[in-house]
Amino acid sequence: MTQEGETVQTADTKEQEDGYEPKLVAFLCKWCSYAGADLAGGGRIKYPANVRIIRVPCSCRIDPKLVVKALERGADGVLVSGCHPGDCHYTEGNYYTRRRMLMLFKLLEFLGLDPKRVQMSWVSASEGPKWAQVVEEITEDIKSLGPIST
Amino acid sequence: MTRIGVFVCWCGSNIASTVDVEKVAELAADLPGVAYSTTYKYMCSDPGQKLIAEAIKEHDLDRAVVAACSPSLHEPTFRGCLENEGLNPYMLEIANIREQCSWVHTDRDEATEKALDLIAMAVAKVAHNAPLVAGSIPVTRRALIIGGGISGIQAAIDVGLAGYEAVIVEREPSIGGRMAQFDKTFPTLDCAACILTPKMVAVSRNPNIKIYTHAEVEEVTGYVGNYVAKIRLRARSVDADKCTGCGTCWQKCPKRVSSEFDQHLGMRKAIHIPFPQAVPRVPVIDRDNCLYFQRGKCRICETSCEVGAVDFEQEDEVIEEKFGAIIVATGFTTFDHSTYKEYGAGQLKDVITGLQFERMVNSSGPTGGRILRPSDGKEVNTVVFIACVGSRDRAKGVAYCSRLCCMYTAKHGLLFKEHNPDGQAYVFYMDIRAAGKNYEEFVRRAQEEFGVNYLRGRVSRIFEEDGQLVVRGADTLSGTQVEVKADLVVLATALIARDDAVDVARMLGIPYDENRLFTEGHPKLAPVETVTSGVFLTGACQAPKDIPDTVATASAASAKALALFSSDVLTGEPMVSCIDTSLCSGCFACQEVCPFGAIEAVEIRDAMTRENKEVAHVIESLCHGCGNCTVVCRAGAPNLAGFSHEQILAELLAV
Amino acid sequence: MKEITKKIRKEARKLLKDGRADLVIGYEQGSDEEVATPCFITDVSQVDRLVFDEHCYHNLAKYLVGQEGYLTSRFVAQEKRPRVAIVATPATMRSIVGLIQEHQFARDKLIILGILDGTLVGIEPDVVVGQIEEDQEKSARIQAQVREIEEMTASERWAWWEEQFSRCIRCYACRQVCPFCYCEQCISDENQPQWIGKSSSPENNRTWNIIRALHLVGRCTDCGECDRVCPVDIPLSLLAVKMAGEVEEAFDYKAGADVDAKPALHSFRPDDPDDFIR
Amino acid sequence: MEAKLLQREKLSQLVDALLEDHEVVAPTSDLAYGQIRSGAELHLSDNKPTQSLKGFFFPPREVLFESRRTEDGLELVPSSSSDAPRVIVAARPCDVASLPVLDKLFGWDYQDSSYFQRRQRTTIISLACDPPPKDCFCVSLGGSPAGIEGSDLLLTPLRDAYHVLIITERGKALVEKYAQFFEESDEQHNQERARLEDEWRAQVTKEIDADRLREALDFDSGAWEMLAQQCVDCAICTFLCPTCHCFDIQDEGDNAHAIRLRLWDSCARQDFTEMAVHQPRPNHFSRYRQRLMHKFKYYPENFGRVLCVGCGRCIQYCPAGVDITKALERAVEQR
Amino acid sequence: MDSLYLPHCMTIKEVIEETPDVKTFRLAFGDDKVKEQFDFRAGQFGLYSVFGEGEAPFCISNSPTRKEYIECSIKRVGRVTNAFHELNVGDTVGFRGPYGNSFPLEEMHGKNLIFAGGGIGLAPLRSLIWNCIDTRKKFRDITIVYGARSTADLVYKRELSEWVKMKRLNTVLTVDPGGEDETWEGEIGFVPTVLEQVGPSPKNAVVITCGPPIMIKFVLVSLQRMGFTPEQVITTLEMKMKCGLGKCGRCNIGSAYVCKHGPVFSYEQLQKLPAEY
Repeated sequence: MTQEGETVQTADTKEQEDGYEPKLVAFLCKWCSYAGADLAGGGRIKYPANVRIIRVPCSCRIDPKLVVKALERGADGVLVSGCHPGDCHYTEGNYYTRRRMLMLFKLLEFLGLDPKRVQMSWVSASEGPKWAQVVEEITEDIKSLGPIST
Repeated sequence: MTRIGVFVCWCGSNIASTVDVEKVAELAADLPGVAYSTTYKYMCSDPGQKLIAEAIKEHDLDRAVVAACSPSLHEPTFRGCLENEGLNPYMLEIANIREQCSWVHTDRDEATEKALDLIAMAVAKVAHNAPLVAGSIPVTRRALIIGGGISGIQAAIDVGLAGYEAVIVEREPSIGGRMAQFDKTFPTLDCAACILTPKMVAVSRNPNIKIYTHAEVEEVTGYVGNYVAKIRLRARSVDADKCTGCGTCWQKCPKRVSSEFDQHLGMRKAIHIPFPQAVPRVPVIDRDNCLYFQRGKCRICETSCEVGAVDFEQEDEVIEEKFGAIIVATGFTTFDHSTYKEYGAGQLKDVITGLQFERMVNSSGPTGGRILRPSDGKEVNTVVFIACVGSRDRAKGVAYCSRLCCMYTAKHGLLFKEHNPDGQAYVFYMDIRAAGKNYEEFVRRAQEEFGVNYLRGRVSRIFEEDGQLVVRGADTLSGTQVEVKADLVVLATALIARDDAVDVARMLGIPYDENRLFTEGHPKLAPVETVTSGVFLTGACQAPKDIPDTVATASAASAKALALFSSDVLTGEPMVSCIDTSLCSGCFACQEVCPFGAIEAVEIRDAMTRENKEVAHVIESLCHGCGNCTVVCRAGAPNLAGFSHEQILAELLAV
Repeated sequence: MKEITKKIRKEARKLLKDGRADLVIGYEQGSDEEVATPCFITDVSQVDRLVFDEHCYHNLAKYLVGQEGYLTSRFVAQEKRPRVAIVATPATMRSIVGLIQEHQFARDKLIILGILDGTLVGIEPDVVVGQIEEDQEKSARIQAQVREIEEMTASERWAWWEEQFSRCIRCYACRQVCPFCYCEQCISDENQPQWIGKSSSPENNRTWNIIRALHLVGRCTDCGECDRVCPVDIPLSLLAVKMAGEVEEAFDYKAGADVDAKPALHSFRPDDPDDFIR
Repeated sequence: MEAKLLQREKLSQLVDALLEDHEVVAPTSDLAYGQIRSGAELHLSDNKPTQSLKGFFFPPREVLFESRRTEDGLELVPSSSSDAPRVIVAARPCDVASLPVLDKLFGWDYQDSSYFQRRQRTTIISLACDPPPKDCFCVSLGGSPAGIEGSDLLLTPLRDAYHVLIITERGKALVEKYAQFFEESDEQHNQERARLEDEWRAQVTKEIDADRLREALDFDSGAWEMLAQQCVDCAICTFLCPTCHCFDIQDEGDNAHAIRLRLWDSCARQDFTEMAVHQPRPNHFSRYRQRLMHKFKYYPENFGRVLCVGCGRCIQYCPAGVDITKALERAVEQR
Repeated sequence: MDSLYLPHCMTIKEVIEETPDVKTFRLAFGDDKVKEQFDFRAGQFGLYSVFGEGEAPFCISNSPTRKEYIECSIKRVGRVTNAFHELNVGDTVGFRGPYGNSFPLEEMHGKNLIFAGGGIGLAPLRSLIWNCIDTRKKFRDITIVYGARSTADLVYKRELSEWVKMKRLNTVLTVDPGGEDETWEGEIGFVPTVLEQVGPSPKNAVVITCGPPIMIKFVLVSLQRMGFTPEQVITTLEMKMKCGLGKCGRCNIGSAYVCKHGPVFSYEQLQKLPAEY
């Protein structure tokens, strides 16, 4: 169907030059992963500046819709992070997250999104180095993929 | 009309050396809704806070973003700062530009850009913040204590002494629990009855404490501060008001029954009190064994009772009482060693459990304190104690260490040697775990002073030979196979959850682990709480505990309950979920996933269709604010204050 | 099929006569022999309108729920709600299972005149009115297509789906025919906050279709109605079948198979798959 | 009326020629019309495209303007739509007949300039329905499988060639400009065309008595609730209908940059008339009633025309198998 | 395109908090030429935009005799109205209009006017009331009965006290029972009741009423009791309008488009339309 009157639509979003810096959105539960990220900071562990953290009470507050929305609004990658199984401050929130995210990831993969773009991690409050490493690796993953073609 | 103030902290050079704070503040001023933006060296310092306070007044700010260190550090500080200026403390968001920006990045441009992004996100979010006020709920200042062992007794005493009502519900005819079965207690060796009986008397005399024995909690509804318990008072067949506890009835009763209290080493009557110091001293007719109830004839107790207290017609009574807090003190049971074929699968008469040994060694026990072989009543000269039966055994028992077997085994060895200094006591053990005040010393004393033989190794087999037990095992220290001819073998069976622990957990809405032990609120920081507010754990129902730990947790749990009772209303968590009933289709997915049972069904009248519908409703006082309900609901009917759909989405869209 | 029609009429007549049902939801012939249409019989004299043939594929469970549904347990004013009997194909029954699981109504509020085809339905019909053949050819075809897509490269898949979604005109017919889309207000109609842009732009269409599929994970019983009605032929069954497979593989759960089970995403097991997590 | 002949194989050549200085729209699949880039893309099939032609005049998503925050306030940039000449080839007569019906609405009082700009720039070459699909009822509404209303040229497939009926001046100009493709028609061909049309008309058996409906449709009839039972508010009928024109106006973006859109909407939707505090059509049957009464009573009262051309899509694609002709009959019988 | 849908940019000059959920916005034209050409009649409405959020229809609540600005009073109920409430003086919004018919002012000349308003329903009446005040000689007695749930919910409080003081205006204010505060000097009671107490004669009179549906319903009952006929009663409707141009298809009541044939209807006209509003 024609899409007339669309002469004012947005510009081409592809920016495949060398200096490509992906945008990574991360949703972190405040008890474990966010505290882990704080610990990485306390330890002055360096990691790429591409990540933007959104703090939520529990990983179970991370609506899969938010991940979808992040991608729609131009995030190149999304990370969901919570407490290790059994460590949830609310005892079982992260178990639900795990089910939801697995399904979301499977669906997105089926729709053609590279699985590296949406990832999940368990990072405890004591795993500062792990947090830094996760961000490091995912940023690299996404850099190697380039922007999502739309 | 949002008027947001943005306050960018230098944190000395911690932030300012990596982030161009001035530039960030300047650009932040152009963000939508921002009315004022500034920087300061140390925003958390007194002058920094003053600066915020003045800016709020001067620029008529209605909310603030502080770009500084992690919210886990100074969120309360800045909230207080807002509150002092008459703003709601929740009209604040923190942009974490230190831990998650300046400290982890090196490139100044990148870090500056990111800091601005983080502030933009916080600004977008704070624009959707709403003032939050914690709700308040009335509190019934009464504690329900399930279980009348030492744990429940101690908790009741603490609550009662503080001037609040406590109700103990005990399944057995008497309170006292496991401790009443013990002979002496480690490491001091004072007699259990001597220290327990005064406690039992103390609870029975305290006017604030009500005791229901031979009773069970059947159902619990409600929530913190407002629980309603249905308690079944099982028929005793004896009118407690009339009974004087004289003892004639149980002396006269012709029917002898194996005694549960004595671990089936002795007998009791059909009408009985479980042990002489029982509280209340009111007997119970065991209807399954009573001649009258079974065959319709006898009634000797009735005729012998001078006060006419025996009442065969008595029926169970179910009462309903209100409570503000529930203390779970249901205790433990011991591991059934019949799964251990190598130990005779429970068939060898002279292989007994530690608890049976306690009864045997007790001077008011079935043997009058003499240590005799159950098979033939002969004096025991050689006894073998085996530690870790069921404990630390993933295959046949439980994975955990029961924690007190080492101690009571040492005690048993010592008591045996005390009774029979010429006898031989052997202990087969895996490790000695004696972490407690004077515990290690106690074990040493058993070994060194009393000459109990400790053999490090597992027993591979126990068998009968010539009317005597032979215990075959390894001594791993000497590396030899040993065989000990023993008159008696005592197994240190594991402490495990009671058979009906899961039913109790479900009734109370508390989680339990793979061993059916109740799960504490937090393994470190909330050891006597549960995820259900107002339900507390004490004693061995949570994990095996010795008496001092049990008493300590009992006092801890009662302190938690008392804290609840310290005011007649409770202040709830302000960041709780709330369900927009106009969006609710009543699928109750939220209820299914709520870890705290904080969602109930309510009936409302739909204004549009004029019909009633059942929708979900959050019990604020139970909600911990995890947000699970907000995600499981497809229509987005539940929303979480402080982390609302609007707030998180705004934050995301600002990235 | 003739036999089934007869049996349905017989049962419907009995139910209405005995006053055990006020309403029988079934099928009747539409404007010609090639068309069947849902019908609502309240009067014994109308019972002979009921038919059953190969055109009766509509999932009638839709008529039980939602704003205008004839049956929801949340309507406590029962005297206003009719007692309903429903002619249910296996697909309809599986949806009914899900709806009972999701507390939309209680099993005893509904009389099911069931037609079975040997597939698992997770509920006992009150009366079995007939047996039909399972359409194995159709499910095999969809399975094959799912595999075909799985074998594409990620970017091929992306392009393929973009092409499919680009046709979406956002008529929401997929939602309207789905028995599980009984929300008081669909998230796509929500504008505070607005999760899904209303216009049919590529991003909005993608987001809508993803969120729709997500909301059905572990619930969709693959009746295929969304796929059937889509006027622009978006192969929605592929998403349904794919995700049902994933749910079964990961959580050992099959929607519509067990009325007592908790829906897959309303529950968890500590030993759920974990290897996809860092 | 003047007539020509176009050899069958020349149609695609004509399209190729038209493409040199026109946009060309034609059926591209059974699903829809679309812009084509060569005559070979022309998809001629017995099946009427699922989607009607209306989107080419009244797009499903139309940017009205863009708003941008600037240094000194706010800037509104009206969107511009193309005025390049466009030819629609092989349009179904019913789809084309819907345009004069829509002209009334888009032209009363306030002229909808973007709609008329598109009307203005478009020449329409219809193709008669051979044979008419089974759900059509155009004849009873004054149309025909070979109807000419709204068309500039009408192609009728004869055995050996397309008969080309020149309906308007604009059509004539096109034929003259591309004269090399056309041949003169003769009486025999003209008669053949007329005979075929009669044959096809006879095949259209479904019907609607519009005059009776206008009188007899009753808002307060008790029949609506029963009639609406099968309907699941799917809105397919309104989206596929060539005459349904209800729309929504929505913003996308944020206060820094946004576009205002006109989007297709449907009276079948619960939220169509829902206001924060009031819903004049709170129930399902009231929406169903609105659709039918709008088409056959309200629109005729305002514009003297039925809001329906009898294309039959709403019957063919109704998920519940509802036949609007039957439903209307029952609406007036059972009131 | 010379879009029908393209609004004029307006600058917010003043924001008045009328009640906890109603604000009045005074909007000035950004373009002087537009301002000069702009004209409207009392009762007409416009579509007001917050860019990025959408547009919504509201009546123009100031009088055509004072058309320096456009004023609209907006109750916070949905996305667009919420967005309006977030705006500050100096912000830019959009306006297109005026649309719809208007109060039959000429027909009212020489008549007794009775205004019965409730809550935010005073907004369209206010335009006409000021219009009448400014051309007072053309009308005979003017009675205003206005009420709200509580004193806090009364809109245009400043003007209400002005009207009360005006000698050639009979203004009666009321609040629902329980809605009064210590300082309240007006009536206590529902608008229909108070209207009957005031008891204006139906002779040579026109009633203009607007308010919540329930109030209108009972005002009509009262008026009937007082001897008014349906053609003497005029009201203005608030249907869900979107385009304002008679095209988008959502505001019709039967074959009447509220945005074109209305929003002002006499009760006599309404009686002939299907009861779907």
